[in-house]
Amino acid sequence: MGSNLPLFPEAASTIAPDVDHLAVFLLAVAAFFTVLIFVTIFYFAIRYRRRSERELPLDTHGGMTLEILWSVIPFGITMVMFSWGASLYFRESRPPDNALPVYVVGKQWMWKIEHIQGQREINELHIPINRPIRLTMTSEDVIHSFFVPAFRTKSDVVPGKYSTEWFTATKPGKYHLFCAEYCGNRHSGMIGWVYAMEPQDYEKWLNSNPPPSTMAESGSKLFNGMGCPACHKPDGTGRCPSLVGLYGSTVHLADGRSIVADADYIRESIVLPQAKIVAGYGSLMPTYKGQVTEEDLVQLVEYIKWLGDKSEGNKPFPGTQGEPLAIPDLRGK
Amino acid sequence: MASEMQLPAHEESLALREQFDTAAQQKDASTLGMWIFLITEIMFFGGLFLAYTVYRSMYPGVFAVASTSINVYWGAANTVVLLTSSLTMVLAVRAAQLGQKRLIVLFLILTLILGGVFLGVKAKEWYDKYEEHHIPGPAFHLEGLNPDNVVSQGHAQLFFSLYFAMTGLHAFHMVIGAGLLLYLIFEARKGRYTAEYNTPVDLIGLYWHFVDIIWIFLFPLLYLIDRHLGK
Amino acid sequence: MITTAVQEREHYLNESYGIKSWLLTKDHKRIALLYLFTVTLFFFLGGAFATMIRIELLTPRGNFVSNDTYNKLFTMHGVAMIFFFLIPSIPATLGNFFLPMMIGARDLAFPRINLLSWYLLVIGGLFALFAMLAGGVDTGWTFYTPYSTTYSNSWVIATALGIFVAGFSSILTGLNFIVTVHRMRAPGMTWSRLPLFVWSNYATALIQVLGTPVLAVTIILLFCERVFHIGIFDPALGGDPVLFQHLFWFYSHPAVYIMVLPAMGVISELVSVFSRKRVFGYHFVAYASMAIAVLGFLVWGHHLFVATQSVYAGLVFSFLSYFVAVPSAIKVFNWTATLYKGSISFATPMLYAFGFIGLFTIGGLTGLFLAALGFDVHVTDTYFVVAHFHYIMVGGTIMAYMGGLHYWWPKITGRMYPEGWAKLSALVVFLGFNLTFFPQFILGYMGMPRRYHVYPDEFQVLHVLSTAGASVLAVGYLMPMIYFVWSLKYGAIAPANPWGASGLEWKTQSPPPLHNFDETPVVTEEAYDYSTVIGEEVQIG
Amino acid sequence: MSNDVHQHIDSARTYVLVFLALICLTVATTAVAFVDLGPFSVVVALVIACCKMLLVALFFMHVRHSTRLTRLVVLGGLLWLGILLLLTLGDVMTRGWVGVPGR
Repeated sequence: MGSNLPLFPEAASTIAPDVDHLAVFLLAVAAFFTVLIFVTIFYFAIRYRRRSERELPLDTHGGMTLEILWSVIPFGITMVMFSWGASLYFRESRPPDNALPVYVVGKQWMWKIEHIQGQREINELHIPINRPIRLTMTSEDVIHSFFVPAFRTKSDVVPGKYSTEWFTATKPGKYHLFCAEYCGNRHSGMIGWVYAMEPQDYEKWLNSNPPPSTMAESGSKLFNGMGCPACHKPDGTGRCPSLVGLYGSTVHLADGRSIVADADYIRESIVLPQAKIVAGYGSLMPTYKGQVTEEDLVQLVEYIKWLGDKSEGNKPFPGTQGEPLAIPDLRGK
Repeated sequence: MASEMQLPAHEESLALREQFDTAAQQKDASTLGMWIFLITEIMFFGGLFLAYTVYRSMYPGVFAVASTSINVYWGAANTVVLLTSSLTMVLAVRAAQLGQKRLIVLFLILTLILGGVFLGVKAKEWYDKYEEHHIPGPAFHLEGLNPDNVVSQGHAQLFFSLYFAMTGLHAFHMVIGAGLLLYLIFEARKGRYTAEYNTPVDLIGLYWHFVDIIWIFLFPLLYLIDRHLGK
Repeated sequence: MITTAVQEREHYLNESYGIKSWLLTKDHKRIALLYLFTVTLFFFLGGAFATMIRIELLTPRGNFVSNDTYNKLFTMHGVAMIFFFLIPSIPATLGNFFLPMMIGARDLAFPRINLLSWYLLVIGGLFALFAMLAGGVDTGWTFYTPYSTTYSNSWVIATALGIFVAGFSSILTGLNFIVTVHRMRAPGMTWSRLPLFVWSNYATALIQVLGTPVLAVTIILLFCERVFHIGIFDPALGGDPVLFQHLFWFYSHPAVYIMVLPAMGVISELVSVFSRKRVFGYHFVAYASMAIAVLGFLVWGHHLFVATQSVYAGLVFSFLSYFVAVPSAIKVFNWTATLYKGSISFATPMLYAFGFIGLFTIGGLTGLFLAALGFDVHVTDTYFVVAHFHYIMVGGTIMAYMGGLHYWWPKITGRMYPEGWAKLSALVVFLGFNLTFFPQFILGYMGMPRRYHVYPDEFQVLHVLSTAGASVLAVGYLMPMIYFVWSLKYGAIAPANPWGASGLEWKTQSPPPLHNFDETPVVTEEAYDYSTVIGEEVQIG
Repeated sequence: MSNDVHQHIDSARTYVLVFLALICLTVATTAVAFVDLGPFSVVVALVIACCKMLLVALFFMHVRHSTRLTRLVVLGGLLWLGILLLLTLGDVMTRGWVGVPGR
């Protein structure tokens, strides 16, 4: 029976046991109060059942003490739930700095995934265990949601912007990947598998699927092919700001605001360049909307991210042999 | 209560509906009902004000440019027209409270005319927008303030979508108001409203002033904010 | 002897005859019956969609209907049930009928507007029905953009217009109730003497008036975007799909309280009458209704925890969501405490009330699960959520609606329903409900996403249980339909006050006369004072 | 029976004075719009609009003479508009504060 009727999902990420602990706490509180109410009602209903049609009970007046007690105690318990849930949520929201980036593009009705080493997959995601994975996700059409029950995490994938999800798998295995936000006809077909693998198996998998080029490399080809360097000169002498050292830095805008140059900002600056103009520059960049796909865009983002690191000296593209797969610390800057 | 209503059958008792005990109760109920209706209107326009605020905070530069492309003088003139119509409306209410039957009709007609002028100016402004290709859609195009200033057409369309949604729904409320005024004028000419019974004039007055208040906010938000950038 | 007396008397049903006397009626009681008829139609329509959904989900493969049809089924199930059944259900039928009577009024403040709101519901319903018959709509009842504006190839506009028009019906009902409670109370009917059903309908009316207009304007924007492609929520033009979700849930979360607050009001009546005691902590229960109405507007963002809303906004919305737990807990505890040393009858309405308290407790407590941010990330958009809101809406609202219908049936129709059958159906509904929806909590935690047409094999056993439960539930709902109709002709003639209840609505004949009371009642006692109704006083304890 | 116990009739002069104030404010807000006050442009425009709203509501709509209930209704409506704006902007303004796209 056990295999036919599983009642509890596998827990295969670092956060999963913590979500389960919270679930057990919530369940315990709920069970306590449910039993309390059910038993009390049963007891009162039997004990005080009507014995004669004309009986009239004496009034029992409401008591202030009771009312305060059963307001304050439940409220206290809910505040425990709130704090516990909130701290977990903060962990789920902030990927560790050393997380391995993976890019996800959702479209009706498939998941397109690209690793920074350049491997592409559809409806499958191969990852090493014990290594934080950071997904940067967007959608080509409608809202989707990237949901891996065994990892206890999900995030909507929204067109027009990037969303982020991270997890560290703890057990090798094959886990369900679901689209959790209704996205049309074959919503229930927008499913796949996450393969969590031992590091050496993962390495083997990477090597058995050698890509033509890494993401940053592909991005650099796109960058040059579209003529971007004509204006965005690396030394800053061009008509447009230099992109070297841009990623993760603070950008001062013409309208007085300051923002951190993250993936979202870079994406927006390519498709809707006039949204945020850098102080000191005109708004002369034309939009590249329609000329680049979401998959091109993530490659460009990955390239510009690499440019962000380049100030520290010429480094090979990440994902090429022997290079650590790390992204710069956004929050530190 | 009900027995006190055995007064000579004048219009007041004729207008008393059977679910009420007294005319005062009926008037109170109607007034409260109207105010609650106006609250729903606040929330109705509230959704649009929210969308405006969110997008303006996201794209302040484009909104300033787009806002500058609207003719502020027509907007200001129209504000004056609408405020004047509020004055004539409140004078109509006053005339009704005093039972000055001829003045009610006069002020109501003035209000209606001013409302018509407002809508006419509004139509002219929309037509200008049409000529300038500022109607959201495939033909949309908004020029920058100078050659160096390329405007994000998508964001500019957002502004004009909201502009037309907000002024359009406001104008729709004006049209409804004009219809209600016509009804009032028709009834007032028959001498229906007296010092004792004038609730409809009062309530439609409230509605008219409310529509005025909406415009009082639309005017600065759509026409004025960041106007200085366009100098 | 009673029989002849009742038959000779004129009441609101025999006061005039003919289609016109119904379609042009301004009597709140007749309008309530028009509503009853309309929402019952939509309930069975929504139920039919639910049946097809459950049949499809018997097997993991999509072999009963196509994916396209399945998507339309769950969308139309949601639209029919929420906008055309649950929201109007208790306020527009039981509320319409009894709110004026309970405060000693001859009618609502604006009877013509009351009739207009019924017509608006019918017109809105016809739009929605047209959309369903013409080919259906497949966006989910939530109409998320950009799917609804750009990608869906179904009857979005007609359905949205239907909801828009029905929304005005809801606004006008709310407006009417607020003014009625403020201005139409009988002499002596002070605020602290109002029956709790009136309090909760008043609180509901506030939500209807303050929330529904935002839905209306959202639908207008959706309409413009879909028809003219002007891009208010279109990400391609810089629009924000999440803004749509804010606007939608600003109404649709409080809408849950539009559904459940009147149900709580019914339960307060039932618990009091059938234990012959004043509701324990009357003032707390009354203020709890108001608190829920207000707090309900501060929590909508908990539907957006994974929707790329800011983490800080998520934090605030989660925190505020827990505040709603307090007034809800106050109500449950006070109902339970009312039973203490009462004289508890097991009449059918009371069985439904017990069912409500139990199921609402489970629904409410699982709501606490969902408000916990870290937990919600895992279960949102899964069957856990589906189970949770069905516990609230079906286990809560429909249980109370059924309880209220049984309780007031003698007053509405002048006939008693068959008690034995009614008890049986209450039991069947309770069991069927739990069998249908409890497995869905487990399904959800295991990761079964909602709105899935085909699903992995390991979820099948729980789905089969759920479908089995649904067929039991269907029987439970069909039984009252049959015996209620049967009772209209064959039911025992109802006395004016069959339950020994104390409300003003029981102090007039069954069915009530056209203007409810022969003369305007003057109220001199607190609500739920049974000493004048039941002569003898016996202390029990 | 007097049904108009709380009906105050303002003088036509009051109405005309209020009207003139409204016109002055309209002229003022239009003129100020051409002056660069930085972020205060918005503040000034909205403050003037609120003043105009108050004038219309208090005098033309007779809130000045109305019952407490009516005032409560008006305040409630504005409060609810505030809730809608405040909580939604609370999300929009704080997006990206943790430095992670989509959070």
